[in-house]
Amino acid sequence: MIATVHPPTGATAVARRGRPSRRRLRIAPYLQAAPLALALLVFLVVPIATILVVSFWDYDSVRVIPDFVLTNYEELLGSAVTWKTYLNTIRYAALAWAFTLPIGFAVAYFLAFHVRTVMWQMVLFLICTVPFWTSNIIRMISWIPFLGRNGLLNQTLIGLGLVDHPLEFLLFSDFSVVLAFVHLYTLFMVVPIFNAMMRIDRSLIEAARDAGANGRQILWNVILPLTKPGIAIGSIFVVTLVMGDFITVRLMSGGQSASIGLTIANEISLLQYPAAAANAVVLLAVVMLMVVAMLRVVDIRKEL
Amino acid sequence: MRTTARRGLSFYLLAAVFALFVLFLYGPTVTIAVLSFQGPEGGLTFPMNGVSTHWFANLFERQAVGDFGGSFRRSLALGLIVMVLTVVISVSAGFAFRRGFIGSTALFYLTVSSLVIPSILVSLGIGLLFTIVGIEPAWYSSALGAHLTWTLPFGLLIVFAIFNRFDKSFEEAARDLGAGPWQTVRHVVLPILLPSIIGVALFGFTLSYDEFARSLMTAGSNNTLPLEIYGMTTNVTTPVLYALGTLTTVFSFLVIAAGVGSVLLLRRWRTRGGRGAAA
Amino acid sequence: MRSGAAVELIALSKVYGRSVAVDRINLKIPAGSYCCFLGPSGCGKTSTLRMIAGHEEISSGDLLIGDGVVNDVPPARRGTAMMFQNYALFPHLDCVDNVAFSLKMRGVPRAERRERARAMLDTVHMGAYAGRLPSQLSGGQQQRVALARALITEPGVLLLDEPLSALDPFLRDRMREELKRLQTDLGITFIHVTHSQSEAMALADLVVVMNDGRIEQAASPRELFNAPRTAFVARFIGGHNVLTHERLGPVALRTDRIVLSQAAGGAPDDARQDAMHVEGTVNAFEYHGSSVQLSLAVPGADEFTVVMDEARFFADPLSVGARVRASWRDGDLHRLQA
Amino acid sequence: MRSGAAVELIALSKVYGRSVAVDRINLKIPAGSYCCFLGPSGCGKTSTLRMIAGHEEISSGDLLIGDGVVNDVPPARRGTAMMFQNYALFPHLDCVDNVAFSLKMRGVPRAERRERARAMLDTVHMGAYAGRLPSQLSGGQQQRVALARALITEPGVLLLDEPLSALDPFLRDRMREELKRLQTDLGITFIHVTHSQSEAMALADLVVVMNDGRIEQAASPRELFNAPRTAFVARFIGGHNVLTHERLGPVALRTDRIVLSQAAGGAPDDARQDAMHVEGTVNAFEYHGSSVQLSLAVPGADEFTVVMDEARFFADPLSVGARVRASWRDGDLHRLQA
Amino acid sequence: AQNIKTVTLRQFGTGVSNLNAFADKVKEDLGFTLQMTALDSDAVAQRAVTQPKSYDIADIEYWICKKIFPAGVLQPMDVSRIRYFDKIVPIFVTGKLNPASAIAQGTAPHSVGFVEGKDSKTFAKQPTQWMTLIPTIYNADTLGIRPDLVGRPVTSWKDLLDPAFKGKASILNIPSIGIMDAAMVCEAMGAVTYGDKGNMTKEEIDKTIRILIEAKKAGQFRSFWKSFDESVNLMASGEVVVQSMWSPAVAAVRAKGIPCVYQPLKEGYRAWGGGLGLAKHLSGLELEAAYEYINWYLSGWAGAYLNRQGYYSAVLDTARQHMSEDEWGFWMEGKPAQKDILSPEGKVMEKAGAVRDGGSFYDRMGAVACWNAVMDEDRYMVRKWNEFIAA
Ligand SMILES: Nc1ncnc2c1ncn2[C@@H]1O[C@H](COP(=O)(O)OP(=O)(O)OP(=O)(O)O)[C@@H](O)[C@H]1O
Ligand SMILES: Nc1ncnc2c1ncn2[C@@H]1O[C@H](COP(=O)(O)OP(=O)(O)OP(=O)(O)O)[C@@H](O)[C@H]1O
Ligand SMILES: [Mg+2]
Ligand SMILES: [Mg+2]
Repeated sequence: MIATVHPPTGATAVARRGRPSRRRLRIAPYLQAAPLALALLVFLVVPIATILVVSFWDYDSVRVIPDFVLTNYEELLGSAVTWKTYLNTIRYAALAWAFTLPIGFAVAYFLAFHVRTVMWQMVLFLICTVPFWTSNIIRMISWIPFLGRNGLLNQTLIGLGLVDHPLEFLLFSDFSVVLAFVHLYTLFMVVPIFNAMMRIDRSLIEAARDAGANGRQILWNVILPLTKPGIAIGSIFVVTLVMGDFITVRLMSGGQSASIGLTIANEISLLQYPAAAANAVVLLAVVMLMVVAMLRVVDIRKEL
Repeated sequence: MRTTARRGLSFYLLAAVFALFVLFLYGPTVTIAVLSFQGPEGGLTFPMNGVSTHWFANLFERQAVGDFGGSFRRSLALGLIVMVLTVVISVSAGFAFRRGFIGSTALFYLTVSSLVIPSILVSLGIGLLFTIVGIEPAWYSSALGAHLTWTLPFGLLIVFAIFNRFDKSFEEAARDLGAGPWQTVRHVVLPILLPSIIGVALFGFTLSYDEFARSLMTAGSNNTLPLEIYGMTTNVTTPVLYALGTLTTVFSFLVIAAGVGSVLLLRRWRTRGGRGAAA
Repeated sequence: MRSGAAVELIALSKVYGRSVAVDRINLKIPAGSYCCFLGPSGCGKTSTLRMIAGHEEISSGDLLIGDGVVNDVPPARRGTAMMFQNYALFPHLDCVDNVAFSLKMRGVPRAERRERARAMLDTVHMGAYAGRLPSQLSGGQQQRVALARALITEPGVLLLDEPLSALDPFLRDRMREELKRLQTDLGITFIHVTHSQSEAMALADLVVVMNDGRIEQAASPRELFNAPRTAFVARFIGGHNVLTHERLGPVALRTDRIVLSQAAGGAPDDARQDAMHVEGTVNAFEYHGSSVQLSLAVPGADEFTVVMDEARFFADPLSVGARVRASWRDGDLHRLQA
Repeated sequence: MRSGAAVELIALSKVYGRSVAVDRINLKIPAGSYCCFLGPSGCGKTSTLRMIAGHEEISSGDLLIGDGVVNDVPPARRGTAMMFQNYALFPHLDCVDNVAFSLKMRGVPRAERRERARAMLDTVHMGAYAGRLPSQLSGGQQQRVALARALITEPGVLLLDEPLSALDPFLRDRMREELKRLQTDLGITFIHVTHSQSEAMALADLVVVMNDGRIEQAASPRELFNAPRTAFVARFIGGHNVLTHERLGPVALRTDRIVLSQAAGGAPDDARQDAMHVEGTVNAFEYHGSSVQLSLAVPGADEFTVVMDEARFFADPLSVGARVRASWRDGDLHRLQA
Repeated sequence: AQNIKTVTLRQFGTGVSNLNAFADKVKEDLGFTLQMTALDSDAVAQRAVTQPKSYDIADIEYWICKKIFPAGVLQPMDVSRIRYFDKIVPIFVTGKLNPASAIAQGTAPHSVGFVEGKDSKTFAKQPTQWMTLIPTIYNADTLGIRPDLVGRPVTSWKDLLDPAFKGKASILNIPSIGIMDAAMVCEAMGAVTYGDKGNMTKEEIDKTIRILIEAKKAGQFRSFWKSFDESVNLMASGEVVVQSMWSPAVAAVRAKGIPCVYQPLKEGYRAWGGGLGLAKHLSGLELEAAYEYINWYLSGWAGAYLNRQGYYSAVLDTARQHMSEDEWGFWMEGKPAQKDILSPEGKVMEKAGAVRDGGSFYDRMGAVACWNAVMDEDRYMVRKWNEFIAA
């Protein structure tokens, strides 16, 4: 025999060398994570804590007064407007979601399953992102010449004889707000769904076809269930973005609709910081609840 | 012959949906582009009142109010700083997460919450914090931080995606061949990840360059470009705004093109470098 | 259960863009037989199989299953079922639902289809795992579920693309036996793609050796081994030395039909000569358990391999560099097509 | 070039969290030998190899390379080099730069290191591809480059984790020969992880069979095959039936040492009896080219396999269901550890 | 020693008066640098209070001053150092345009124009030595209309809620100002009688808001506007035919060749005024420069510039010296223009023969019904206003 097999020396052997080696490597991850942790601590955790603290402060027309009062919350939660505004904001979120989801799904589906080369997928995707390089605000005000009473669309419709009065609901309405949301946020839905679709093994689709599934059945029984995590992530994006929005609602509703973000922005502009802070705390809680609910569908870490 | 290769009805339907979607996306951009060529007498709305490049020229003249140049330079500088920090911080954190450490889950979820917390709350929080502590908010401090809370989560998520596809054995091979930790990063990890890192950088820059809500309460006394544009909308009623919009689009386009171009060039250079050496 | 269907390929071709993956092949696979497609990577095995399954368009030629041309029939109505290389189990469905999938597509009510799926899982010994998701199963278990899913449609032809290559060698042998047993029991036609010659030999009634889009030989394993038609086949299936014989041209000589003895000395003979022996030096040897394989350096042949029984070898072991004479009987030479 | 170094494992363990992947193994690998770790999936082969390479922390025990304990020595200073399963060639560097990498890390000037890398590429017959990127190479070519990259550090020990599993069977056999030749030429110690017993048999001077974190047997291939120590080893390396002998307890019987004849009839004998024959029915047979493998259903044994020469089998072929008597010589029984 | 020319003063305010042309002129006339930052009115108030070190000179409105000055971020100015103090229009000193006129409701500029002493934060009832803001610009606002689209004369604030203009009306969505417009409307309708529109009681606020909400629900409003361009675009595009508006916005619409009238109404105007305040931290040479700047501001060139835009300047005499007779006649005296009236940039604003809406300075500033204001019930009012917006 060329090899010697020593008899096992028992548990003592295990105990003998218990010391961890290369300790130096162990601090490295902490150092590497520190900048991120620090940045988020200083610019996220502490500010949010500040909001929480300030939400209990008092204020007059120009100043905040350190104190501990519940009036901000009382006024907030005791007011019917708050509830209405929340309902309205959630309605916007629901509407935006209801439109971005099917559109985003269809676009992602097209890119993932009908566009065959990665090159073309890249090109088409970049084409979709180009408009986002124009300033948001300028893009939004440019809806006005397009959708207005005498805007491009109405003129076209009248010119074609499709309508005889300009359509008023096109601008400064829920329609225009949701339209702008869809415009701004559909891409946030497309990307995660596309990502999920690209990870579906193509042979699964062949297997389904082999089992006699037609196109619709494949969509419903295979693609949709497997795209669920992507849908969840996209939905989180869209819903949180809409929940916090204020500029779109203000510009596109002609100031006629309220959203929580807008209320907060108004309160900020009127220097009512504690009221804004109380509102922010409630909004944060609502958004977090929604996100946690949506996260039940998906483990984000697995989806990367 | 039946075929899986031939385009079915669903292809044409979806292609139409996609085309409409693109049209919809481009609607405003095109409107802006067209209106920015209004004649000198033209307004912000249709109809066109002549065609000229007046408003582009006007953009470079001194405006009655505001300061495009300054705000553009600030936004550019801020975008670049955010870009660099985003890359450095998220790549470094990516390494940490790969190695694993106590509290990584907490930090991960904190990062994710940074993504879902509405921008205005971040803006408000940082604004309040700075006011209370008594530090002047400025674009290079508070706004920078506010932007980071937005770009870092994206950066980290992308880095995660990159690292999930990055084979650990490259690093082990390097270590095996005598590379120290820094040499491994310098000669193996970074070169391999470079194209993706350029992606993170571009992402960081564009997110910051057009960020409005998070700058609102944090930019301090000097406006960034989106704030300036917003300010302009309150008192400028000429197509110079659209000219600005068109130019910023072109500018972003150039930045992205430069980014994508450099990735392609890098790839080409590597391949050609390979062939060249073979010859 | 439906019985096996015959499959016939008539001048079947597959062209991708400009490259011809499958080049006008003709083949008749009898109903109920086990057919293996064997060949090197890229020779067109998968393309052929996918054309039969209906997942790939036929570029030209005809495909008959049973007695109809099925070129334009959709996959599910060809009476074929496919088992994919990576199994392609639906990750979001448990075993029962995976197996019941095709029944669901056909609108079979839930209770009934689940019951039938369970029965099918039992036949592949997976009844105990009915409620598990694919990710909770080992490779071999996944494969059985995939098999059950393919079989529940009662196909006349089962198509398998490298079904064993993802398994470790231990499991591979076990599943090989099971596949064979199943095919015998069900009596349906199996068409199995592999690039392992031992797999093809062990399983098939009909081995189809492909090379570069064409069929080199289609024959029973025994015929293939004893009468390879071309040098390519002889080399690919292994166990043969290919020599150039002066009179016969290219010939195959089985490596286990050679006897080694002490070299006679004198001028070395040339393998090309019309002799029944050759002299050479031992280059290397590999221990294979019950046998030992020696590589000889022999004038006039690139490779010359001799396989001998382990006991016989070690009774009088040769070392690397030893000069030996290898001899064979004339009848062991098999003439190849040029 | 540095010559091979001996490697010794003393009560080496690897614990991941609560699960013990490697359990106090002891092993001495002589300098300059070719050692194969063989075992089923998850038995701890890779973990052991990575501890030797220094890529995995040693949980307990000692590791000696040459004559020093290297537990805490970084990988590059252990005198080992590793070839990774997927080769881990740096995708952004061409072949020369990949091979020259370790020299660059050591600060060797560019011209010199490229020259040495080229020379090394020549020894693995890859000189012609020096300027290519890994993505422009085939699997076998990549493997050679990986080999060159590992060898340029002039290691005393080369570690290989399943170096052949990514190759197709054809290429696999070719590279197997080359590995063996290289090891013989260089004289350095190779430690090679595989789960193919034929690979281990063909290559190794020392085969280490692992199971469940422990070493079942470490021996030369021939000893392993002729004298497996445990039932696990006998089953894992194949070619053996494991029977329970009344007097001897568990025994191994080589499948190619059995002679079949017509069944005598009468009451069936039991394999557990102290007999040198058993009767049973033919269950299945597999054609293996030069041999045929029969599975018999025999009372008292789960599996009973007989391998016989093809020509002998077909001279008087048996069909499934035939009753036969299998007999052997007493000396062919090998007693196993209980 | 430091030279005044090395000083840089940072001024911020709304785009209305933070004009780069002023900075250029200051550089030319006085030699030091003035940095201008234009913000919207919300941001102005915010910046003034929360970032007092970020500016040297605040260009803010009087009603905002009422909020800001007590916060202690500004320092009052010594009137003895203001060269033209005596010539400032008396509205800003006594509150009366001429001794006979009544003081309008709301936060009249004079009521927040002075403090008791150099370090005091409480407003003085009478003029003192210490002035909070030096007035720069002010105007009287009314409804803007599209004469071609309204179809009938508009004479009263109540026409804003006239069902005839359903879906074509708009109101300003800055609570403190919007509520004043709303109050003008409600008072004109006779729906509410106010003690002081500039300082409403909760009940008055409730009633006003209720009327607004009803109108909103009935679809009266096309949109609300918050920024200058919005009001211009709404009017120019015909989305809206009657809305509360600012004078230069009307001019901007007209400049596009679209008819638009700044319609004088029988109930009078809602007025507003802005002024320059000095940051608390200013001292030494910078303070010197700031006083110089303010004196320059009142010395005529700036006044003329503002007057030419349709606003009014604080010291009329000096401004007149920088304007032509024709300009003065058109802008200040309500006379028909003899020649084309040019904007400060030299663009034609009005053709010869045009007459300014609302007539002369005295016609307009004499008919102010109320000033933009901050109420005691400010917080309550804002809440109710938000209810209106959310309704
Ligand atoms: N979708 C495709 N587009 C273009 N060429 C293809 C495509 N699929 C296969 N080919 C080419 O057709 C030829 C045959 O491929 P095929 O997959 O049938 O080979 P194979 O015998 O199954 O090989 P392997 O053993 O590697 O699976 C190859 O040259 C391959 O590159
Ligand atoms: N990083 C790890 N963390 C936790 N457990 C691990 C880790 N790596 C390996 N293991 C576990 O340790 C055991 C041994 O793993 P190892 O990779 O050494 O097996 P192996 O013999 O190489 O198997 P294979 O043939 O599949 O490669 C397995 O049970 C495995 O699940
Ligand atoms: Mg294939
Ligand atoms: Mg392993």
